[in-house]
Amino acid sequence: GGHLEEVRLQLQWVTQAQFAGYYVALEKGYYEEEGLDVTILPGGPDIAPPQVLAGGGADVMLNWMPSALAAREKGLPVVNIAQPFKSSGLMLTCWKDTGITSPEDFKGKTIGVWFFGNEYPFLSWMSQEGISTDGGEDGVTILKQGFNVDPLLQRQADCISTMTYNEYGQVLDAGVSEDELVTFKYEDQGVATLEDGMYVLEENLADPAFKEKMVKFVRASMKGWKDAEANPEEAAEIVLDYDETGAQTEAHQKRMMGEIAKLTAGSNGTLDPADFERTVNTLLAGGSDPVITAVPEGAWTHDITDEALN
Amino acid sequence: MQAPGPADVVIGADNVSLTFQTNDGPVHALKDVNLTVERGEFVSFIGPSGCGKTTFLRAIAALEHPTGGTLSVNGMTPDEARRARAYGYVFQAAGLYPWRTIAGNIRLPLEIMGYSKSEMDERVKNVLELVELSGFGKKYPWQLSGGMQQRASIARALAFDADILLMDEPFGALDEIVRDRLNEELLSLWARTGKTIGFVTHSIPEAVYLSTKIVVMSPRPGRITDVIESPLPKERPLDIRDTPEFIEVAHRVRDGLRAGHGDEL
Amino acid sequence: MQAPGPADVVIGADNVSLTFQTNDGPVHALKDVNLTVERGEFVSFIGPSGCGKTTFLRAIAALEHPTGGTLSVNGMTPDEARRARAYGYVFQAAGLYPWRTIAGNIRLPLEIMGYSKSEMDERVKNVLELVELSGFGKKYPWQLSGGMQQRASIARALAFDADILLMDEPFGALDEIVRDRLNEELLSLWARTGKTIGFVTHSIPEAVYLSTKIVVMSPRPGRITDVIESPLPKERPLDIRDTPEFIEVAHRVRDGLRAGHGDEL
Amino acid sequence: MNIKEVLTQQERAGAEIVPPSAAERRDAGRWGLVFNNFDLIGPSWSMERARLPAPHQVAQELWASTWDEEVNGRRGIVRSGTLSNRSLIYHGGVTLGATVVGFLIGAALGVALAVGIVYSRVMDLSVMPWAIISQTIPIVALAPMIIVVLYSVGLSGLVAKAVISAYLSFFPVVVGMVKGLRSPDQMQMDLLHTYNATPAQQFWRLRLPSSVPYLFASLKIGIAASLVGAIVGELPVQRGGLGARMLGGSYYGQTEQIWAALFAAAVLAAGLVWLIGWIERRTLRAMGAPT
Amino acid sequence: MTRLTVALGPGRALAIYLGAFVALAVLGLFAAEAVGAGIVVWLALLAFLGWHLIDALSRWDGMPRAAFTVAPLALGAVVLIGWEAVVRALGVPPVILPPPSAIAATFAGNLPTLWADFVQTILKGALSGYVIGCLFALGVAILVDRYDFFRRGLLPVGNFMAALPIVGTAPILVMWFGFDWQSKAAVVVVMVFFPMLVNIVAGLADTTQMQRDLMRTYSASYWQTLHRLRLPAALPFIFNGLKISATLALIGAIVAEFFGSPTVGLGFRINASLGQLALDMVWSVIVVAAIAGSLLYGALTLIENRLTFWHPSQRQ
Ligand SMILES: Nc1ncnc2c1ncn2[C@@H]1O[C@H](COP(=O)(O)OP(=O)(O)OP(=O)(O)O)[C@@H](O)[C@H]1O
Ligand SMILES: Nc1ncnc2c1ncn2[C@@H]1O[C@H](COP(=O)(O)OP(=O)(O)OP(=O)(O)O)[C@@H](O)[C@H]1O
Ligand SMILES: Cc1ncc(C[n+]2csc(CCO)c2C)c(N)n1
Ligand SMILES: [Mg+2]
Ligand SMILES: [Mg+2]
Repeated sequence: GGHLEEVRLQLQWVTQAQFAGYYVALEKGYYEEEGLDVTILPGGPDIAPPQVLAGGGADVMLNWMPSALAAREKGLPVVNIAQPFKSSGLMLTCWKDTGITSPEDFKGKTIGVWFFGNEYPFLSWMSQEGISTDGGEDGVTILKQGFNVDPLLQRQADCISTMTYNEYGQVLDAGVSEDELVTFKYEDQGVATLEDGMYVLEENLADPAFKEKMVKFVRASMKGWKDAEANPEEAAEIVLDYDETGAQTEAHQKRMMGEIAKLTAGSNGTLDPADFERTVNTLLAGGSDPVITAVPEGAWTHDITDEALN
Repeated sequence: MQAPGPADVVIGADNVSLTFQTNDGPVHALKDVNLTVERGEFVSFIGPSGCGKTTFLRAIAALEHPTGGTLSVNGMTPDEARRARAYGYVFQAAGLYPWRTIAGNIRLPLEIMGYSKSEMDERVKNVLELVELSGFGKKYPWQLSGGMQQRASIARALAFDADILLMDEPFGALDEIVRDRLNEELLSLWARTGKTIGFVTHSIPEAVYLSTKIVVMSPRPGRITDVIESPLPKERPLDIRDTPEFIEVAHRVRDGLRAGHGDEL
Repeated sequence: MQAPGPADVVIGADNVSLTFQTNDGPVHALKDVNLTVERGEFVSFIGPSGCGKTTFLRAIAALEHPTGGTLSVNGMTPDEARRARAYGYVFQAAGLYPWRTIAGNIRLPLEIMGYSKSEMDERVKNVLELVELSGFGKKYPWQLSGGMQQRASIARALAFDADILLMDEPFGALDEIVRDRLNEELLSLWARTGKTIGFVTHSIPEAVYLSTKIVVMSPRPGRITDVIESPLPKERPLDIRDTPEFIEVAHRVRDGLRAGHGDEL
Repeated sequence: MNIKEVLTQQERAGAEIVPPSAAERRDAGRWGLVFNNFDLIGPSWSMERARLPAPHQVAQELWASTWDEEVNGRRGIVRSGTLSNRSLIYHGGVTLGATVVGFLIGAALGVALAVGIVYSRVMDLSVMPWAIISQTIPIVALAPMIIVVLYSVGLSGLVAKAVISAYLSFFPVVVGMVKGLRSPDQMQMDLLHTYNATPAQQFWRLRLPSSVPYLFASLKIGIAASLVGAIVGELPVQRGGLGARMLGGSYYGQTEQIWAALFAAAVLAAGLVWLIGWIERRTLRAMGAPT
Repeated sequence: MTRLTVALGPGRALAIYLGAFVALAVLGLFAAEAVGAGIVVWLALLAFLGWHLIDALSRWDGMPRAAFTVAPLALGAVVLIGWEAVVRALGVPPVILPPPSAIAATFAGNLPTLWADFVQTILKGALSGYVIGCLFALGVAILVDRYDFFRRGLLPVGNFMAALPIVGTAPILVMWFGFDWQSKAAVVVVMVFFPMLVNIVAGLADTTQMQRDLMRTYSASYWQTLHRLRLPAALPFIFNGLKISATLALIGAIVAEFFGSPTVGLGFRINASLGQLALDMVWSVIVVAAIAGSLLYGALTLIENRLTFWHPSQRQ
């Protein structure tokens, strides 16, 4: 009882089942049990979570590791304190009738890519394949993809970026059957990078009280995640209740939750240093315009998870 | 006097009334006005301020619509006559367009009526000379004195050949000498072209000097109190103003005016 | 004649020149104008259209700034006099604010000068009566005839007690009868209050009838060609206009005017 | 508009299409396709993710997300006592609040700046270029930053959105008002000059009344801009409002939802503009304009 | 202080203010880190001096024309110097607000990229949409003006379009017109339409009774009246609309790129750089937009001065 400690969590996108663990923890009082009063700040287009963190608008953020490492290089020292997502859900989805069967065939094709810090894995992959990204016969033409799958459906692009848990489902929902499509999961191509991790400012970690708070936060969040994995239907319902925009549909969130559970399945929250290294290597291979120029030091810590989960 | 054949009647007002609705009640600007004007007449309207002279002129030019009675122009409705471009109108205020030079303002009706370029230049030059504004063609209205603006607006109305010329106090802001000169010019133009002219003035000598017919009006409600046919010959040197006939007509007009004022004093 | 003591000089113009720069060259609206006006004088300005009458009045009221010479009013610069609220000005065009009623327009200077509510109502009523517009206080300017608008603008200038009254052709759009009445009113107001009045007119009889001093001007460049001190007594019934003195002065003015026109004809 | 997708659907359903492959159809003209496959285009009126939804689809969505949701929905006002977060009425209200607050701030700021520009030579010379520059900054780029900054001083929600609304709406008001305040003609100004009126008197009695036509033209644009600002502000702050609805619709490819939200925004705008027009007519009548 | 300016004479006052201003600026920039939060006082002093500097400048008849360009630059200097010093003094992280010096460096280092973005967004997207949108609004305004039927029918539709917010229209228009500049132009058309319509309609109504009556007595046709009276009379309003729309066109073209674009363009650059927290790049793009906007606005003002010289607002 008594008064609760405040924690503000900045999501990297709108309220959806991608963040179910946190909403479940909030709804079921796991945070409260730890003595935390958690506010979840939904993200949206153009909200850069690192910026919010730097401005003091949030205590913890969720971010994809390439973006977080880039921020670190830009002089904003963020540290990964937990990694609930074990594997990557990112993939390219292409029309089969374009004749694409392997990355080789991308040459001369038009591909939709998310920017805003999410372009790094793609650029690294292409440079590893030796394909130029400046268009033309031997390269790929890149489109900055919006927030939906229309470019594929309208055939403005031959391939687009999709997440297993979201956009891919939307393509199927649009009436396209799976055998009209070819997909390339980054995970399978060996260019996967770590997705939704929890990050805080390095300077804050020097404060034992803050550290203590984060321990509690990570513990409760992971409890929420494991709960969500176990009860996906219920988790999706909870997410829907927290969606203030009322835009999400039940069927969609339930399917998303199912797919998300596959990505979180392998993790108890602790970052696997091997995954980190693979991510860094992928990014360092980024060709002419690499995302990061050197192996980052101190970009992650086990201090929090060690204490929280053991 | 012989009744004019219908072909000769240019303006016929038959019991014309015009009432404005305003925020504090109706204003009877014209009431039961009857008037016949034949082709080639020069009619002056004179009367106290606010007696409906402007309103009547505007009604003739189809700029106001009588609320009662009928008004015909050249045997048509005023609006048909307007569409047949029967009118040249000089407004009480100059009303020049500020974005056009003086020459441009005078050219305006000519452009609208589709005169050729050389014809336009020719006419603009002539009327500018007529109103003594040669050399001011390239100035803008706000660069001219009040009287000069008024002359420019007269020039604008004289530049094209309207059948009927309606002039609302055109010479109000001019000194006697220019005024006399323009009076002579106007008479000679009238004699030359046989236009029908409706002319509002506050000057009794001017009215008598110019007109074949003088209409005296009186206010509240605006109505015609006297119509004086001038006995003066068509040929009028300036010194006709000292003849006994002239003085007699002037007296009659003055008496009519006084009577009009009487009701309100 | 005795030179006036400096305390008595209200308006002193010393070699005043004023040139406008326009798109096609400079216009010399005033050139080397010299004039002294004593307290309580009634000065008329007369001259052909465009000779600089308005410009001179505006310069006195600090609405234009001479490009040469000096101009003093009450021993100050015109601008200081303006700030001391020395002027009541009647413009050549009525210039009423279209969003105010007639009464509201007349109340405008009173509001600005901070009169009390009851004082304002009282004065508005009085001046409306003076110009024969009682009952039109609630109308908007566009609901009035041209002459009525002009009278409203006269009323506006008379509503407050300015030391110097500058009137630019105030009676141009009025008929003889109202004009005569307003002339008388103006004279009696002048006699009563001892104001100094500057008055532009195109009517020679009006100028002679009203003034103690008549300034005849001539154009291009605008300059003073004659200054006539009137020999008429201060007390002036309307029929003074038939006296030989009157007619003599009028002749002198007319000659001056003709001369002014001469240079350009 | 929807022809290509319709044909692809029909192909999946087993129909014969000319030309047969979707890749070829991509580059074909739309009217040609309609002509060649005339009997197959019926479903174009009832597609699920249409490029251009049929009017009845939008109408259905509108009905569903207003009346139907409130009256019959689980979260609707009838069942829960509060407006549903799935209803356009709720979201319209959220947007309206920010719009009005932002507009009031923006209009006041705009008028104040215009007065400053007209009365102060320093401001006249130096402010206008920067007001222009401020408007060339793409606000959508700044919106998140503004929101981040306001977050860090503890402001969020309505205020943040209102700030963006005000930012977009002040400029039209400045431009129009500067012109309007300068529109009195020489004689009107001279009259007050002879009275030695103070600048304040000159403002209230002449400049302001003369500027009214310009002011209202500007206010109409200003309030529309304010609405756009509120919606833009709702994008990054996914806390409801029509902007959030539009983004949601776009994100999940629910074209009808975008259209319905667009329609709601347009209704809101038309209403607000009409309201200002109404005030304008009343004002002009009170100022004695001929009717 | 203003009195001081008058007493000293603007020329000498100008020199004094300029000296003090430069001294203060240099001091602030070098001592910023040491001063910390006390910078606020310095800022107030800087603003105060800046004001009087511009004031003295505006009174100095040595360069009345130049004052028009120098004064805004002086204000700009105040803003930039203040910004730089505050960022340094308070240690604002560069991922939130970079100092002007860093922005200038990035700008200078990326000229080819920025030029390509400028061509894509401003020249192709914004300008074409601006021209089409304004012409379209003119057409509709004339229809509305000409036929009462359209006044009742189209004007409400116009008001309706007022708030078709870019956020809603952009995704749809990108869907319809593709990823390249055509869709951006379409967004701009929709955006500039309403302000133009409102201003043209208001302008066409801004004639006096007598001006209209004159045309009536000539029995001028609708088009003659439009061409010779109503359009000239509407010009001051039309230029209002053009100026407001000019800035909207830039915003529209840039923002539309957020909803899908090729990998070139100012909006794309902002979006991509924001994600990389390269705020110096974001601000460089903003500088490009600001320059483009100011040039466009300045050009419009020049044309306005030439065409509406007769309007009282131009003659004061
Ligand atoms: N638009 C209007 N609305 C209401 N009343 C009007 C309108 N126009 C004129 N009036 C009224 O109609 C009457 C006649 O006006 P009109 O302008 O015809 O007078 P006038 O004889 O031309 O006077 P003046 O010699 O002063 O120009 C006046 O009482 C005036 O107030
Ligand atoms: N603002 C101006 N710009 C340029 N020239 C001007 C301006 N105002 C007046 N003028 C010129 O100055 C001269 C004198 O004008 P002013 O108005 O003083 O004449 P006026 O004597 O009042 O004539 P009127 O009796 O016609 O009113 C005219 O030639 C006129 O063209
Ligand atoms: C403008 C913008 N584009 C992409 C992302 C990245 N992102 C984060 S979660 C997710 C998957 C959604 O299903 C994606 C694409 C972003 N944050 N902002
Ligand atoms: Mg009249
Ligand atoms: Mg004059």
